[in-house]
Amino acid sequence: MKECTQSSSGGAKLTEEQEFLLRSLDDLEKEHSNGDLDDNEYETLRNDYTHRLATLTRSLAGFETPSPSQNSRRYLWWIGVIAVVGIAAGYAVAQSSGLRAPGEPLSGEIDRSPRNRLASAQSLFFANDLEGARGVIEEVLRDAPEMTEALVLSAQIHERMTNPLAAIRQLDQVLESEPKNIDALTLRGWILVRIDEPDVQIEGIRSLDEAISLQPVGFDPYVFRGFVARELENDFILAIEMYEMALDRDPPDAMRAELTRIIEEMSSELQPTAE
Amino acid sequence: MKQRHWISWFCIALVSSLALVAASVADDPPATEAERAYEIKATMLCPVCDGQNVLESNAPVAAAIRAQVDELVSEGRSDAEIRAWMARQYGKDVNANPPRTGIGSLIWIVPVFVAVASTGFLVFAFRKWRVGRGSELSDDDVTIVSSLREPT
Amino acid sequence: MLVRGTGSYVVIALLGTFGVAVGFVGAIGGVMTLVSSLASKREEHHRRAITWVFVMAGGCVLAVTAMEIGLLRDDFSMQYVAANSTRATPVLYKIATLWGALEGSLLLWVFVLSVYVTAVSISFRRRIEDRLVAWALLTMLVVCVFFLGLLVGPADPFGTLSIAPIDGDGLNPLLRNHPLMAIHPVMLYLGYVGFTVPFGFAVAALVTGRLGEGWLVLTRIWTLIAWVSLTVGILLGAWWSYEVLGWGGYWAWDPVENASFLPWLTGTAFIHSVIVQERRGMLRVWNLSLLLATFALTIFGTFLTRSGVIDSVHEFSASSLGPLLLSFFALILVVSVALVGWRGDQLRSPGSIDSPLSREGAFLANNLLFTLFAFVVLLGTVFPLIVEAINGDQLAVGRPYFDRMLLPIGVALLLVMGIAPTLTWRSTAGAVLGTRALVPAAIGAATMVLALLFGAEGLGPVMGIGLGGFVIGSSARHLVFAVVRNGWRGITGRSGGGMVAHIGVSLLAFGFIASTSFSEEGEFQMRPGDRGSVAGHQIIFVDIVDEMDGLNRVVRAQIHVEGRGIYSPAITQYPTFGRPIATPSVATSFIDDVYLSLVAIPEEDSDMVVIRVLVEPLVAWMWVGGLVIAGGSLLAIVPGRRHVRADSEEVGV
Amino acid sequence: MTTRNVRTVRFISAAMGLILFGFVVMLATREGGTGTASRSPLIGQLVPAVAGVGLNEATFDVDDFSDSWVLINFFASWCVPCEREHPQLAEWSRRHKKDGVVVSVPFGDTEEDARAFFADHGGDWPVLMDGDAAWAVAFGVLRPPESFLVSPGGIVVAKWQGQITADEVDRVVNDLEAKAADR
Repeated sequence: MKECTQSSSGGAKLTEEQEFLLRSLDDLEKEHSNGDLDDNEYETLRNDYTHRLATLTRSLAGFETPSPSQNSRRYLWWIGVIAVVGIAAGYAVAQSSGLRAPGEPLSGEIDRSPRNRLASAQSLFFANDLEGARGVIEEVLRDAPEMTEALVLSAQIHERMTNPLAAIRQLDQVLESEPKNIDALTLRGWILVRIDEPDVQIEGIRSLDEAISLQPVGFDPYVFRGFVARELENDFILAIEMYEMALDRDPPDAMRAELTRIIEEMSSELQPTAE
Repeated sequence: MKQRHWISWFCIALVSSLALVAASVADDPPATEAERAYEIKATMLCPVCDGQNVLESNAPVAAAIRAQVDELVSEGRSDAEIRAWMARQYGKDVNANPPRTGIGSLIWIVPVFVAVASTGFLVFAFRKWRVGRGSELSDDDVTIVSSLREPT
Repeated sequence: MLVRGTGSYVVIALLGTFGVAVGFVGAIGGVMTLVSSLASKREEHHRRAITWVFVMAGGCVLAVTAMEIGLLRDDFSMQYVAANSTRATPVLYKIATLWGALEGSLLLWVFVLSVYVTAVSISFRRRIEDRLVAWALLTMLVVCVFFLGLLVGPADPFGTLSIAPIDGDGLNPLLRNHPLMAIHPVMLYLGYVGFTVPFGFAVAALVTGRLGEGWLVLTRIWTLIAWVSLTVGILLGAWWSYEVLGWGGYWAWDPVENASFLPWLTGTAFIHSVIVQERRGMLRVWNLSLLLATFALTIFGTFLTRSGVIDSVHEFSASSLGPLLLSFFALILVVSVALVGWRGDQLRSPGSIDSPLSREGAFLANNLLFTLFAFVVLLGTVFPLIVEAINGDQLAVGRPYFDRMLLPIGVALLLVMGIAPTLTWRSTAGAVLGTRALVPAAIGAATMVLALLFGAEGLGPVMGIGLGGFVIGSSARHLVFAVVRNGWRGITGRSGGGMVAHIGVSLLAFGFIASTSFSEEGEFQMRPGDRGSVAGHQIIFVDIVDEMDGLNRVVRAQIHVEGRGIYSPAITQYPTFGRPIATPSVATSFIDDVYLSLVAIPEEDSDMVVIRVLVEPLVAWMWVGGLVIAGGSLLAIVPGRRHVRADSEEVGV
Repeated sequence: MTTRNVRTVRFISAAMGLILFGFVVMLATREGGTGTASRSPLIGQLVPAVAGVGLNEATFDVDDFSDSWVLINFFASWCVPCEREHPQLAEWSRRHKKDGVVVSVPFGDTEEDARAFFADHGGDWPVLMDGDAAWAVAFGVLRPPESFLVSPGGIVVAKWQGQITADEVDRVVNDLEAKAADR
């Protein structure tokens, strides 16, 4: 063997190949007896090695495969197809995974988040598209049934669509999880006081008072409470106090004018009695 | 015997696909503001700390970005707007996700292209290799080999 | 300031310089001997190179010893010691400071390289007259010359200071607060450097034109040793990040992490595809290219970490080594490409494949996937550089990219890994596959159902877990049959050990998937006595300890994790280091880890702390999986060695 | 072997070689990662809103200083260069008693520490807490110290990363004033 190694490189190569095949056969038998190979595998591999070894030993120099003459145009066609498919797939992946610039459409999960949809429901509501707002908010509530802001907005929509019962139910749901939710307390009170039933109205006033006791930053509860004080309780002093509190809280100009007018009216009515 | 295998395979396939469907249904996209902010912070790199993201880094600038992301999210800005704002302030390399357009999109396209092309190449190679020499074992082979192996 | 630096101490630095010089001379001597005897075809002179190898190894041992003595004896007249160690550093970290900074890490590199080259010389001493072995040794020695050359000139670790400071500056605090830092780089280097050996043999095979399978058998064990070291090194690095960095993760797709991962990927591809070549004689060009690429990637990684080209957490301070390492990298590329181009025509393999549905088909798929994986990682790492070179844009490529691109590849790899052991060589009939894969597939499906019951969700994670179960099933099936037939020796050998390693990979995959997909976190502002809860774990903030440790202010929070005990994450303000460093504390169990870290250093005299609590399920299984992989690889090595030794004796006779 | 095969192998290795060559050239020609230079999209823009109550209880609004120079300095008590540049800020503030004001904004720092820092090092100019880090992000501050010079009229004209000196700032001030005089 040593002699062979030292002979020409081609000979060395063949010898090495032969050595390797012999070694592989030994290995194979060891592995088979170890149980690493099952009988089937062992047999196929042994036959294969044996055949290769025999072929080599017979020194059949040209065991190369006759390379099948390929139609080179068809070959190119295939390459083209693969390239096109590859680039298209790559482009698709880039489009679905890459970072988007602002303003690009299809901003993925973001626009579908309940919070975002709630915002669009709010804008629809303020634009007085009650049907549209209700459609959106119902979708939001289906995905996030516990979301308090959504519940409150939904109640607002119901109230505007003169369905006070549904509104109250949803507000109660909010208050169950967040007993100090000012918006819910205010709206609940406001709905209740307008139902012509003394007990219910008292409950409504209690609700409004609770909202005010939390010292909200918005003006709504004060306006409502003032309204109640003036129209239901005839308590002008409390009404004026409430309206003034509302004025302190930066209401829109139209309301400011209206409130100032009412306050003046009430004070002028009060004055004679006071004197 | 064979019949029973088909039944077992059918059961396995059924159970697996049901499990996978259940798994993908249970997975929901970020819903709350906190989850959105978390996503943004996790995919934004801290500009001074070499590869750590804003969520994990305790560098002051990361804290600043975190606070601002929370702020912007609660203002109702979209993810894309927030990312664009941070990229304007700190450079495009605060975004850990490469863009999908322009030259940056190559990083998505090239690997997919390579994958498709190399799979295609392998399919060709298989076809070529298959036309290999027949390797039926003859008795002659066995005698040659056994004579070779005897000395060792 | 105390002046010291004359007298006995400076001797140590001199000793080190001398050692490096001896090593350098030894390497050059070996190269020259081999070149001259190869050129003059005098095989009997090859043997002389071994003597030079011993000289080189002796020099390297001397240099490392000198450095360690300097570190242990606080010899601050040595620049390296003064810059990277302090008197107060504990002994373990003093020893580890050897590889804590640039010059020392290169010294360790050279030391490991010399150990490998010596081991190769000894184990091949009987075959040294073979031109293949001589060329392999020559290649390795050229690599030695390059690295020793770095130590002689541009990265001299034994520079001295004329005035020795009283105390040194100390290491970056991140590098000296966990014992893993002492082992992780050593394992990593054992892996990195170990690939020099198969690289040497690959070059030798190409140069001598002996492209048959002989050289493969010779390098099998070396490749496996390098591979298992690299695997363990990478995992220890991940573990270290997890235990120390404080963000609860272990892998950030940082350029330097990628640099260590790339050779692992190509190396893994190689140890699989090499089996195809051994069995079927195919893929010769491919296997050689994989080895050449693996080595080139280790040098590329070294270049990335030590040149400052890419910003990274793990980067050594930018140095002048960049151009040198880059030139060496270019040299390797030129040599590799030229050799493959030159010998390419002779690399045509005699083997053939009968059916894609066969063991060799699975190995091919495995290789395709691993190469793709490596390509994606490489592209992601260097893409910002490419874009910047083209249009000056600054882009970043981070986790979202790697997650999106690598997840499908990883899932496909698991699938192939599960199917492969049930396939036979040459071709597999559908019925056979149907029988063999049935139980593993059932186990996989059961794992998925189990995962769902435990609250897993998401298509990718659940599919990954199911495939992990499938892999375990098919590997275990293979092992059970082997053991039934052959007793406990059934789990040894390349296939037995390989199957054990595959089980380890599945465990690792479970840990990885669960901890990345199902972790929960919470952040609490707490005063002593406050409670918090994350993912069903109650934590109670018991007390705060605010103390000075030397000049450092250490704030330690004592936190009771219900059912686990008291843990104390800390945060330290080092006066010499800008922002405070948090040291997390982890309550580990096989079900989940409760990871506690302090977010910011509390104001003085305040007992309010901000605690980040992360609950990560199954993380511990990643480390267990790593251990199993290492064990499996060792099982694969042990009998293999016996074979080779028997063979070489046989050939020697 | 067929010549066709030889050609294929040579062709593929030549192509690989070319790609790798380009890659190495790219790496070789890249400058080392020196970090982010002082590129700021803010220069030439209107100064972002900076207003609030300072640590010394005085209110400050950058809009009220539209006829003087404003030097906005982001600092931290733990940052050494900040400590070193502090006397320079004082010096600049002294020079520009009439036509300029320094504003310090702690970045990555607590109010208490910032207060202590000013108690130790002096300085009578406004120090504003950047509550939710809105200003730091608006100015794109990376690490302290960072300073921004706002010209009369409220345009950001310069940005410095790292320690500054009064002279350095004044060079820009004088330059711009000279230009304005020319016009």
